[in-house]
Amino acid sequence: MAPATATSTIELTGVGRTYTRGKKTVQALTGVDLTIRQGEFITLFGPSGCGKSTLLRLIAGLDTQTTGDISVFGTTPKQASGRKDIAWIPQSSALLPWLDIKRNASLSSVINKRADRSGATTRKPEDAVDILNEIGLADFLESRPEQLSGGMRQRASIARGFAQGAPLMLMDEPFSALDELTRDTLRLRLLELWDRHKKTIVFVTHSAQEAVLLSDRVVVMSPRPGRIRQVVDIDFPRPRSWELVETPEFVAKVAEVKQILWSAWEGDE
Amino acid sequence: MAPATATSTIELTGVGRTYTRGKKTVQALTGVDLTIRQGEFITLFGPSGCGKSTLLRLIAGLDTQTTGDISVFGTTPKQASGRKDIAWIPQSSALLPWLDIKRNASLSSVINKRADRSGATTRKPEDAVDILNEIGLADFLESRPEQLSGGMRQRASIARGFAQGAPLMLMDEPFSALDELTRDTLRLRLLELWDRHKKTIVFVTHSAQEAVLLSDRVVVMSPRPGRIRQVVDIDFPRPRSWELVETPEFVAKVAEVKQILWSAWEGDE
Amino acid sequence: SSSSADTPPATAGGSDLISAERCAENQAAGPITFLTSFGFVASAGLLDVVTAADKGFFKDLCLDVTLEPGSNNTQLVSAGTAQFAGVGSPSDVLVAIDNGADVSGIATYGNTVAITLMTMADGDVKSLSDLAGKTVGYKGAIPPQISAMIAEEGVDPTSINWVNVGYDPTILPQGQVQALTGYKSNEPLALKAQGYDVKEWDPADYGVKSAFNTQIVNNTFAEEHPTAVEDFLRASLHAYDWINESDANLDEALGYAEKRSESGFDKEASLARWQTEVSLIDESQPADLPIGGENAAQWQPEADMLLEYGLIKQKADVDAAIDDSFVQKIYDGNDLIWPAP
Amino acid sequence: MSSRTSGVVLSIVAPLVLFVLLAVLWQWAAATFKSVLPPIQDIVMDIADRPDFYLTNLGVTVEAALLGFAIGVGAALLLGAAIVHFTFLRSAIMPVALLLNVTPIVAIAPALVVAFGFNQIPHIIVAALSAFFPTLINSITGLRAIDPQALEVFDAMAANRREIFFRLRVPASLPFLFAGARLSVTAAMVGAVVSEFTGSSKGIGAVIVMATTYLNLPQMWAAIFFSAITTLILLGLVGLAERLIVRW
Amino acid sequence: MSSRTSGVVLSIVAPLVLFVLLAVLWQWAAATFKSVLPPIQDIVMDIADRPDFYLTNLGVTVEAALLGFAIGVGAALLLGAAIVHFTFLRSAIMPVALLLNVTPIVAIAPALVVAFGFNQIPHIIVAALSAFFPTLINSITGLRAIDPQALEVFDAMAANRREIFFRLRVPASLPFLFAGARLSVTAAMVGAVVSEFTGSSKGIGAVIVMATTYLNLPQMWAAIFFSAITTLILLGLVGLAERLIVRW
Ligand SMILES: Nc1ncnc2c1ncn2[C@@H]1O[C@H](COP(=O)(O)OP(=O)(O)OP(=O)(O)O)[C@@H](O)[C@H]1O
Ligand SMILES: Nc1ncnc2c1ncn2[C@@H]1O[C@H](COP(=O)(O)OP(=O)(O)OP(=O)(O)O)[C@@H](O)[C@H]1O
Ligand SMILES: Cc1ncc(C[n+]2csc(CCO)c2C)c(N)n1
Ligand SMILES: [Mg+2]
Ligand SMILES: [Mg+2]
Repeated sequence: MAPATATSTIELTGVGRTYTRGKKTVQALTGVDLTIRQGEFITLFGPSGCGKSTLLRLIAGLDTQTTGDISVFGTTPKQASGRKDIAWIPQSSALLPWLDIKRNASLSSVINKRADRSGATTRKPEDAVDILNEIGLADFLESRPEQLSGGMRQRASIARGFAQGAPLMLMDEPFSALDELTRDTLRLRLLELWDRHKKTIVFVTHSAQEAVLLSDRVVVMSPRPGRIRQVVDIDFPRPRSWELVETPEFVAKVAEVKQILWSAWEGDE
Repeated sequence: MAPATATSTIELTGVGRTYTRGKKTVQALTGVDLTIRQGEFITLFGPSGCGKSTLLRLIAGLDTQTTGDISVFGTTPKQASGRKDIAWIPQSSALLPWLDIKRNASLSSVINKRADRSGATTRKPEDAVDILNEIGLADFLESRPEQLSGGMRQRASIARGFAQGAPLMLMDEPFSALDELTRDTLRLRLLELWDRHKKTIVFVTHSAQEAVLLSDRVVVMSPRPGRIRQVVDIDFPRPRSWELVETPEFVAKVAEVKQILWSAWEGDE
Repeated sequence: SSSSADTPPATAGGSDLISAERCAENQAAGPITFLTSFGFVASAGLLDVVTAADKGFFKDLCLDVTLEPGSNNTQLVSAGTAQFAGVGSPSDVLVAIDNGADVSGIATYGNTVAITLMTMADGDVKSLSDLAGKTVGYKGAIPPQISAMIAEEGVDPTSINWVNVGYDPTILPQGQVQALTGYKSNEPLALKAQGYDVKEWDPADYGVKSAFNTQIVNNTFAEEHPTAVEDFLRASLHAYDWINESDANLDEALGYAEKRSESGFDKEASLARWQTEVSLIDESQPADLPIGGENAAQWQPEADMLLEYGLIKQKADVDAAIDDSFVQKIYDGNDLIWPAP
Repeated sequence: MSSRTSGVVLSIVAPLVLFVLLAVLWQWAAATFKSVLPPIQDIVMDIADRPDFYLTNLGVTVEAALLGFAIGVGAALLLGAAIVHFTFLRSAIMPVALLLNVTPIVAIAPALVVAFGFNQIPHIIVAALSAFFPTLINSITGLRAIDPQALEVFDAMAANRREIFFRLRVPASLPFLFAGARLSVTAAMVGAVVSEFTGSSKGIGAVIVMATTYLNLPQMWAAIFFSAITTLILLGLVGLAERLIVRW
Repeated sequence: MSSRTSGVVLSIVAPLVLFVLLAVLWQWAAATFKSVLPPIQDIVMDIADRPDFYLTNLGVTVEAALLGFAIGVGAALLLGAAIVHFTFLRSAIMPVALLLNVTPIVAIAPALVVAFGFNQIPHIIVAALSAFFPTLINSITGLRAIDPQALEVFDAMAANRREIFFRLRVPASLPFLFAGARLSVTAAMVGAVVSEFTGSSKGIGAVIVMATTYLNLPQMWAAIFFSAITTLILLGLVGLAERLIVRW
């Protein structure tokens, strides 16, 4: 599972992104310096419009920075995605309604097959069915997405990401469309999967609690222009469970992370 | 502001609702006994499908129970809604896109005017502009909904509910479509408004934290068939603030409420 | 419009050309619509009606006549939407009556076949028997006169690829059809004018008997307003005579048609057309019939032909289809009675 | 900025290039196959020669089309509103409306002339029948396309049917109604032109028939051109009205 | 259960009642106004008398309509796919397509006969031109109606254009394509019938012309009836295909 490339980290130096629409320019992101370690669970946390999605899209190669450099495993993001080294898990499950859950989860096996055949890949696709089993969808392999609840669809979407076998997983608020109870279970499920499959995960969230619960480090961002405010280390032992949430240490950490945010940002939403 | 009717409470006795679709029947709600006191902030909490929305719709007169009785201020829900004594605040803001924020918030002033003219009402419509000011939308009176962020739209929707001047406000997950940070601010805003306007509020949520933060009592429900599991009193002093959330007592209360839920319910989402 | 030099000026509510009593009867008929069968072309039974209208002959006889370009003429007249119409030949009347139309033929101009079959002089068709398997164009419906001619030559009409064509005859020289039906007075002249050498196959040469350009009337209207029918024919046949009086008159008449056509009217072609039809009429006119006159003998050959080719379901009652009483009343022998009584 | 400019240039240049190509093709066909297409300059000259002739006849057609449009759309709106309120009407009306939609209305135009005579009525009826169906479908869709949560808000205030209809359904349906109006105005124009093929001596349809009668190809294509351009203008007007009214 | 049953009864009874009412009106008109409408029994008897005559001609029309449908829809799909990939094509093609849509295609049918001769080609072309536009619009809309988040998933896997097209755009567009096909099949049938008014002696359109010439009203209405019913059947087939293919 260890990547075969020279460097297993993601390096961002002086990254900025400016959008131009007509005569208006929006500085979505500015001066981002960040090194993401292999196997790390790192969370981007901040209010709406602080550039979390923009940053994630730059790392995925879905967009290109206007300033600075990004290196993903020693290459540009686009090259990394050409090797299928990056799995993208969006906010909505974005499953294909015409495919059953099994085919949805194994989507990466039919896309960009050249990357599978080239020996130089750092990636080994995993069996989608195994992951669906692990995530509790064993009984729904033949179901279509519309027959599943929102939480089950989101699991299938996560399974699709894991099945790609990419060393880097990018998740843009994967739980924000779910109700809080479903979210609680999925958070722990995700931690289990991550623990077992040893991926690097960059995770975007609006929820301080979620960020603290899941991450090794929380990147607190602030808007106008979007930038990194502070990176907070989260040292709670793993595996983590619901008991942790009720500890005063956890509550204090969540408060600390929120405090950074509030102090940085004077808007009221 | 005190209602002029004989009783200011909402009484539910043995309330049930069964849906029939073809040959399948779903018992959405069964044996609900509950008395809601005047001026109380009560929350319906439980997993998806436990009948929270069904119960709220029955109280609003939007639907009719198949068994049991519901009395809203001494009359049937439909009569109460005929007096415009019930304000309904839905999950999405459900603003009318063709009206500006001011007109949206004062919608109740142009609907069912007969209720306004009949003297027997317990209700006194409030000035929509005042409430929009209170909720921080003073600068957006002429804006159309599409020009506002999700959080601002939800505030306008809440303002519309308060402007109706109804003694009873029903809110079905009004914050669940918002991101967590926006949610945090709106929760406190809502408590301020409630404190000032002395409404009875029945509030539906998936979030134990939200339930505990806002309510005088939390009604924990469980599904299949939907019923009340336990009613938990929340005695934290008011006004409540973010400091409360970090106290061990609060964290324990949230855990207690969640515990009732988990013990009642064996599904995994 | 003013009356022509040879008729006294009209007076209000009538004229010296008609008795006050008859004028009142005609006026009682109300507004009258006449349908042309093909735009405002210079055809017998049409240009004369246009002239009668535009020179005020109808008005002189206290008739309020409007002309409309027709389409489904027998239907429109049968329904009473229009009172009069021109149709191509007695066949059209007989078929319509067979299908329940409430119309009668009241005047027929030509006593021979007006329809012809054209091929290219230098084409493959050297005899009618060469037509088997060829594509032949017609308009609306295959003329029974052509079917009869071909059958006379021993060709099975069903062996021909018949196609319903538009109004453009150049499809013949362009080769889309190997033969084309048309009116002797129109398409052959048009093609020759464009320099094409076409050969005509005249059904009359093969013993086919027919007639052409018949005016029809709505039966109910005719019953209720017989004088209006008489005077409609009187005015148009008077115009027919007037047109043929001089080249100047013909030119004036063509001017009326051109004006009604608004555009595209080819005066030269129209002149040739009129002259062709008039000579066809003159050549074929039986001595005992005035212009427009009708009788069963004139219609019978067509009735037989229609039955033979299955275009009508039962034997036609020609006497019932014709109402020659109106023509008879307006003629004294072969002389048109003008002005009206 | 430069990509926007090039976008604008492209959206003007690209169709122009295609139109020029088509024009060249047309001229080649006109020169090669006689009687198929007239040379473009003949059409232009004919229009330049007698603009009044075309504009007068166009006026007749547009009048019939717009009256028919108003009647057809009006009937569709009324029926749409009725269907949304009374379900049985939907079951009753939709099969008939569907049957009407699959009938070649052009073929019944002559029968309408027989029934209503030589005046504008049959042409207005054809235009109305043509305009009816698209607006009916769109008005039903539109009047139902309301946010169910907004409907709950109205219901909780005990809004009556009238209030729900005028304050919720009608505004919500406007984008759909304009989509329907666009289809209907095209159908009404084409319907009016085609119905004038019989039973009329005025109007663009009659001009086309006259042109066929006398083999006047420039006249025929000039008339088709006027009809198409007018429909485009009417479409533009509908779009303008939409932009003025549907501002959300 | 009882409300469901009464719903079914209603959806059958309601249109029946309306059809019976319309039939009574028709019969009254047929009896009162001569030569406007034929009595229904005459139409039925004519069909019963010679079903082969109608079915043979119907076959000719349906063949032209379906061929035209296939060509028009095929061209629309190709252009739609091209437009989705190359923006400049959209600017080039849409104005021309729009112009085509507002042209009374029926009016150019005779010119097509002159150009292509007396065979099925001109009728197929008219059917194809009629079928083209609705599918073009719907295919463009459909091929663009993809979940942007799904597209990101594909892009993150470095899917190429072909993969995005066939595995994402095409399936996502199917519901739109079927909506377009429904409009196109109706347009193709009406186009085929109307184009057969000239240049053909076979087909439903020719049967209608023949009927007008001879004032054979039962034949005319029988032909219109066959054309309408066939279109309904084709619509049903499209619906069936959709239900078989679009199962999500
Ligand atoms: N394609 C774009 N064009 C123009 N501006 C954009 C674009 N994408 C993002 N922006 C702007 O960039 C800024 C950051 O947007 P981004 O979506 O990255 O924020 P975010 O942190 O993901 O917010 P959210 O929590 O709402 O998802 C915002 O001001 C946004 O309006
Ligand atoms: N109109 C309806 N017809 C049939 N079944 C219904 C209907 N409305 C609700 N149900 C069923 O009743 C049960 C309770 O639904 P309800 O919407 O009240 O749950 P809920 O607690 O609001 O869930 P959620 O948290 O997802 O909003 C569910 O099983 C649901 O499927
Ligand atoms: C191309 C052409 N088509 C039809 C007619 C027939 N026609 C023209 S005028 C008229 C009315 C006579 O009363 C009739 C029947 C024709 N002559 N030439
Ligand atoms: Mg984002
Ligand atoms: Mg609910």
